[in-house]
Amino acid sequence: MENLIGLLVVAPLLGAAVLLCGGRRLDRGGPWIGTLFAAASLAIAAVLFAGLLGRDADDRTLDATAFSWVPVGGFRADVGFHLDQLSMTFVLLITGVGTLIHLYSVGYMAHDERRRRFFGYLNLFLAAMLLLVVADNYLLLYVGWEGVGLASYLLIGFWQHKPSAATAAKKAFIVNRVGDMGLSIAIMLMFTTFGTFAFGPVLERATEAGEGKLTAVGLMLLLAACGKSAQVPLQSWLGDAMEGPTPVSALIHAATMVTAGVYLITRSGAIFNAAPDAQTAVVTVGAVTLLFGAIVGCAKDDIKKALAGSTMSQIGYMILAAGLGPIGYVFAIMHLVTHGFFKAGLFLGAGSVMHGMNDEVDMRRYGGLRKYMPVTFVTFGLGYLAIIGFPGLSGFFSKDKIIEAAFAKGGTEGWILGGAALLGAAITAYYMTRVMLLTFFGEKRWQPDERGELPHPHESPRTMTIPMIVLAVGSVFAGGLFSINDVFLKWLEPVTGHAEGHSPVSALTVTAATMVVLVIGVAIAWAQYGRRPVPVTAPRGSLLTRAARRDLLQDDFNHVVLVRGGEHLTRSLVYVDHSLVDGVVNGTAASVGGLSGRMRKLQNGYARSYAVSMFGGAAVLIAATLLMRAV
Amino acid sequence: MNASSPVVSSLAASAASTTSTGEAVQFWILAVVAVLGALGAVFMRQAVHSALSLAGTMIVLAVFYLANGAYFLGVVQIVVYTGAIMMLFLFVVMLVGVTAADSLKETIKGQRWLAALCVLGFGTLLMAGIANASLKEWNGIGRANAGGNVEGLAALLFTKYVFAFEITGALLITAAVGAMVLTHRERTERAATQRELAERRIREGKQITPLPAPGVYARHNAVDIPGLLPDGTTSDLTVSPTLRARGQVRDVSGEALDDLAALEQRSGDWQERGRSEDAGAKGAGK
Amino acid sequence: MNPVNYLYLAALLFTIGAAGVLIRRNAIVIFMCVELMLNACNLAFVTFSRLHGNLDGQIIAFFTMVVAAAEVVVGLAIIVTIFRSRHSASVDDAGLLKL
Amino acid sequence: MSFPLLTLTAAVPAVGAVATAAVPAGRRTAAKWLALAVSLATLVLAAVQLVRFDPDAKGPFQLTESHAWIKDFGVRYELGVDGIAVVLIALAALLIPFIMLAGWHDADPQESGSSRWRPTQGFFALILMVEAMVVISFEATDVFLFYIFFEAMLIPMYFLIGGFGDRAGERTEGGAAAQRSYAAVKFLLYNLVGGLIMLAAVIGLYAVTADQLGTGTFSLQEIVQARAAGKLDLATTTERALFLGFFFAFAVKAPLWPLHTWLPNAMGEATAPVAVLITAVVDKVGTFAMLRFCLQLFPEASKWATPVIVVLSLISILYGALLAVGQRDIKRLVAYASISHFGFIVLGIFAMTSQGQSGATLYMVNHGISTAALMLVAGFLISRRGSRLIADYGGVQKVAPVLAGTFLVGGLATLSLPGLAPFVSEFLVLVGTFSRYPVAGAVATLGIVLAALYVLVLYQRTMTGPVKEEVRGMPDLRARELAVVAPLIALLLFLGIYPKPVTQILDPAVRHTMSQVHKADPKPDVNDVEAAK
Repeated sequence: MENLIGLLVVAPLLGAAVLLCGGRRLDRGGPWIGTLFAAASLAIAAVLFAGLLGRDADDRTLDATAFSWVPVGGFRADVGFHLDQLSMTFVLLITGVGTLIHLYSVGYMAHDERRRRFFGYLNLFLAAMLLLVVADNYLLLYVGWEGVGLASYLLIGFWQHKPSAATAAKKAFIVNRVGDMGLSIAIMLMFTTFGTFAFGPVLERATEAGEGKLTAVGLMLLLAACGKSAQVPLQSWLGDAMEGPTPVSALIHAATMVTAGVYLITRSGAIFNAAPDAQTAVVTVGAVTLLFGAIVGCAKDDIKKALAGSTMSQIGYMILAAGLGPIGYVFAIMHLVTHGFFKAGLFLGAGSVMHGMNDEVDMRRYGGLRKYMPVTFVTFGLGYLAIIGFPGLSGFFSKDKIIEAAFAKGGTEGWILGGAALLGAAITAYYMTRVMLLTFFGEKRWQPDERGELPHPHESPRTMTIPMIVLAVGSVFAGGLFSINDVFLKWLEPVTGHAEGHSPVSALTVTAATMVVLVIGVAIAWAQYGRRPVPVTAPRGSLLTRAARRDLLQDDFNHVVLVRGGEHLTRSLVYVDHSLVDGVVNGTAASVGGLSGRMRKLQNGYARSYAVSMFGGAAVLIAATLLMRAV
Repeated sequence: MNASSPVVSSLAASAASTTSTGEAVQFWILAVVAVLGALGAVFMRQAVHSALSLAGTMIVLAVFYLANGAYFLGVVQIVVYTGAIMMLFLFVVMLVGVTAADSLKETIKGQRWLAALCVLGFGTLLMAGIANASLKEWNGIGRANAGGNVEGLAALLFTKYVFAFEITGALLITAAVGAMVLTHRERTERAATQRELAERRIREGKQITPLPAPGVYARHNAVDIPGLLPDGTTSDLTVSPTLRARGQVRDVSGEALDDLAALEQRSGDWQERGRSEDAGAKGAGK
Repeated sequence: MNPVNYLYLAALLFTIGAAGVLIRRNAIVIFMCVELMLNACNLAFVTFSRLHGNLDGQIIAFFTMVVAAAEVVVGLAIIVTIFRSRHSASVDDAGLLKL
Repeated sequence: MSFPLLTLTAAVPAVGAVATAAVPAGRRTAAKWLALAVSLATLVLAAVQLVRFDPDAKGPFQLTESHAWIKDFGVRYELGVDGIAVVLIALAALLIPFIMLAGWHDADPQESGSSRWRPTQGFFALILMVEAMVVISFEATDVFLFYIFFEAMLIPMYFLIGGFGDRAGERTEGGAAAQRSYAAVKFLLYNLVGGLIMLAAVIGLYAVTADQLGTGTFSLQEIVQARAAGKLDLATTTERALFLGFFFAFAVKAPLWPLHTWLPNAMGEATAPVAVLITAVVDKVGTFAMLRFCLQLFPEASKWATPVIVVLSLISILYGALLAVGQRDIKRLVAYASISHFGFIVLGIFAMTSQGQSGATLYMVNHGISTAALMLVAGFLISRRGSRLIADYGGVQKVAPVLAGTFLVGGLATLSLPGLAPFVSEFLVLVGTFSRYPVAGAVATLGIVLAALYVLVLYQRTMTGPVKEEVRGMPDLRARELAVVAPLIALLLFLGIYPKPVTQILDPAVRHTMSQVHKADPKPDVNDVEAAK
């Protein structure tokens, strides 16, 4: 049973190896091979899940140590796996959605001559992501952490001939590296504090360490989470990451990888519980981001970027929940799972739309597509309802719980967080409705593409629609199923622990409030985009709108401060190295040369002047001897 | 060397730390000569003169050797140095002739000053060294020379210094051979034939005919006397450039002209007398 | 008179000779000055032998003469050769050993 | 001391070098194959060493050989390997064949004419010569013996840099030849100065031993034992002075900021294989010597100097990385990256923790492999386009995917991506440093961000984007080139996933060094965690 965990990771890794080293002969079969390996890992996951369900609630954990990785004096890092309910949840999500998106990609990438490599990268990503969630120590988790970063780099930049894609990929990786720095420092702190960084000892004995250290660790972990989960202030890469193929955006930048941060924080719950200050930081980041993302999402006309903004904001919810501590962990994960469904669905829908519209991404050039691609419309619509939290659909349950928990934090803090969450819900409703209206309703605003031909949208092939349907189903029912007598809660509780917060406002009130803001949001959106026709070119818009279009200027800030500043720094350093550090050396050389040049004049080739110097020397010698005798 | 010479009489007292007055006098006189000779050797403009004054110094030194009881060396000094080496010098001077090198004008910047500085410093230091060497006690050469100076030297030379002696022999032979090798020049290219020389002369066109000979009429045929041109002035072509450079050309054009005038004068007189005689002879005949 | 004066004289002559070496340019004259220095040394040697009362000093002086003779022979030969090739006996002109 | 295995390992390439140089002008290819065969034989010998070496054996050195050499000065021909040495020898012996294969055509005379001057033979002979000297300086346990080869190495390196420059250099201003000779002379003088200062220290050491032990000695073990027995106690100032003398030379070789400026010139002007030889093989002697000589001979002084050295290496890390970002020339970029990495190595050595030193030693190996991979691929790229300027490339990925792929892997190794070998060592260094100097550790961590920056910027500018005209029709990796790169990459992957074979050899040696320095790892705040597990 335990060995299967290793296999879980190895299967897609094998696929990646086969596809990447396989050479041209695999070009045709590549997609299906990749999908096969993904499916294999899904099957293994299912078996493991069954195995876990077979046991009783409190020992649903599997531990396996493959081999000792870095055995060095006083430093043990093993390649070991730890599978419990939390990681199992993730494994299922990753393999499930992953497999679906492999399937989708078969259709989506059908016409790309490098699709073999694409699937290789996808498999690589699966392997890394699975490693991330089943690792039993932070260092191994770090490996997966960077691995998914690599995969995302490769996949964002998959269409490398587009400079924008290449730049986006680089940006994503580097911003993530900043986060990784946090993670590695956190690991070092753990090592110096606990002498190890395996989950078991660290988390069990977290309380024994000083709170100061724990706070430091917590903040570093938060930094890591910010990087990977695109939270303020490291969120800037996610928008650009949409340069990648849509399946990638769906899998990596919506469903799985970006949620790694939530996993990290939930996994390290023990540390955060013991470090309130760190928790405060976490909830702050979460609250800020969920608003930030939502606002950005309102302004974007690029459908994928709008969805990216929404992803940010939704993950903001999760982080917020995770920051709330035991009252929030479960709901964070729950929202994570449901979000995985509907956001992946939405992205696949978007991909399908683009597929039909000659890769047009500007929503202002869509309109009235519901007739032309019904399946996409329905699945997308269900996803939409789910995300805005329409009663009865997944989003409703998970998000509602989070908002409650936010209020339940208690005190002014609780009110602020709850308010933020509510506001976020309203904005979510607004921008999602906007997306919906712009894309599927209203009159056609199609424009000829650069090849000058009007798009004639059509429904996508079966391989693409099936995953969309499955995901739609998930996004409709998942939340409901999870909430039936708190099955999900009971399932996770042994790992994350759970505490009922005492909310100042009753759950019912919260739900009602949520409904109200939801209606408001939808109504505004309808007023703006549903009733009157939409201009094809975006109006200049208010100051806020323009700022939001530019990611609230945060990107510009980065550019001016970090990029420009960095360029100046390096340029000046190059100068310093060349003229100062090297200048000293060359200066010495030059001075020696000059000196010898002057000395050379003494060697004038006249025997007599040599004789003079010899004679002088003789005189000096005599003087010396005399002095010696004198003293 | 007879015992009555001041040199030998000085030797009697040579065990003391002072010399006889005779030697003192001799020293002070000859020392001045020696220094003068040395200075001359350094500062005379012409190599020949330097050589001669140097020879003088060497002779003085020979005397000093004798005075110090080094009879053998004294003689050798005169025979070898003054006799052989200095003559060799003079010979080479003649061979090499004179060049601009003889001018005492300094060409290297600062050389003189540096030289003066070094020399003065060196000299004073040397003197100072000798001065504080406190050489009060003199054994005198008398005892060493008891068995005769030459015999004593010979004894040392063929016992203690025999190896050095042999080596100097080798050195001398090597020197002789070396000198021969150095001065011997072998032809690298074929000697130019008469014809080629003639042709070259014509081609250069500077001096086609052979150089005119020196000397004037039948009176002067020495090489240092330039020949005269028809107008009576001298021609430089006729004397060797070396002599010209040395300024040893004897210009006799002046006296030659005077002689000519005198000659004409005398012949004129002679003709006068002859005319009157035959006039008288004509008158007596009636 | 103290025979040490011979030494003073020797020193003086040596210095004069050295001066000659330094300031004259005619190789032959320089050579003569070298000879002068050698002679000065000889005088010193002879005086020393008188001072010590043994003949070693004279022997050394003798050897000096021999070596000097050899040196003169070779040296003059060199001068002649150089003169042949350079038509000058100035040491300054003989700055290079090659032509 | 039965069979002189160590001597043989050094002798084979030396003899091979002579033989290669003696191959007649016409038979270029023969010379190449001969040299390659010799290097492979050396590799076999190195492997035998690895096998014969017993990690758990008592005593610092194994396979020792010892003969009197210069009796009057107590100089002995003393060889012996510890875990670190044996691994580094294996690394050198492993890289040389790849370097030769990569430089297979670098030294072919441009104009085909049977000149009496035989560049090809010379090139390969010199490489073998360097190998021999590197090997023996890894083996030497006699300070003087070490010094001799440490210095002698410069001679063949000088000719390799100055004689066989990068033909792509023609496009750089000032003419390739001038640039090259400048680089070569700079390399020589820099290292010579360092070496001479070290020589003074060596002599000083001899004087001290002669003064206190009666008979002077250069033998590392004798000195260490004498110090342990208290027979030899250096005055604090003396020890520090000697330490500085040694360290300076090694810091130049390493190279450590601010003594680094020779490296970019040398690596920029030399051919890629020679650049790899410099940074991956020769420079390792410097860091290795810090461990073997500075720490073991002068433990107290080392501890005294640690703060300064830690700061210097931090500067090296960040400075090198930032300059790498600012470079316009691919090879210079890699050179500055190497400076940054050497900063990590020195940091690990002087963090004085077992993790740090294990990391540093492991880093030496991994950096050798990763730089070799990156630099050699870069060399292939440059030889295709005939330019070293990043700006002259673009979209290579489209025309030569395999080349681009291998280049990317090399780059990822350079930015120490987990799963590839350098990550393990880099993380060990960081942890080791952090546990003693948290601030330094945190600052050093910035290096990994900058590394990502320069590697990815390089990759983006050269490999991605629209295909440049000059790049169009660029051939992909040929079989020979793939044969060079593929094994290196495989090794990177293997050591990244399973470094144990190396670490278990290194570990005892590191422990021994630590005990020499009398340093213990700092204890974690929450103790007996291991017990609790």
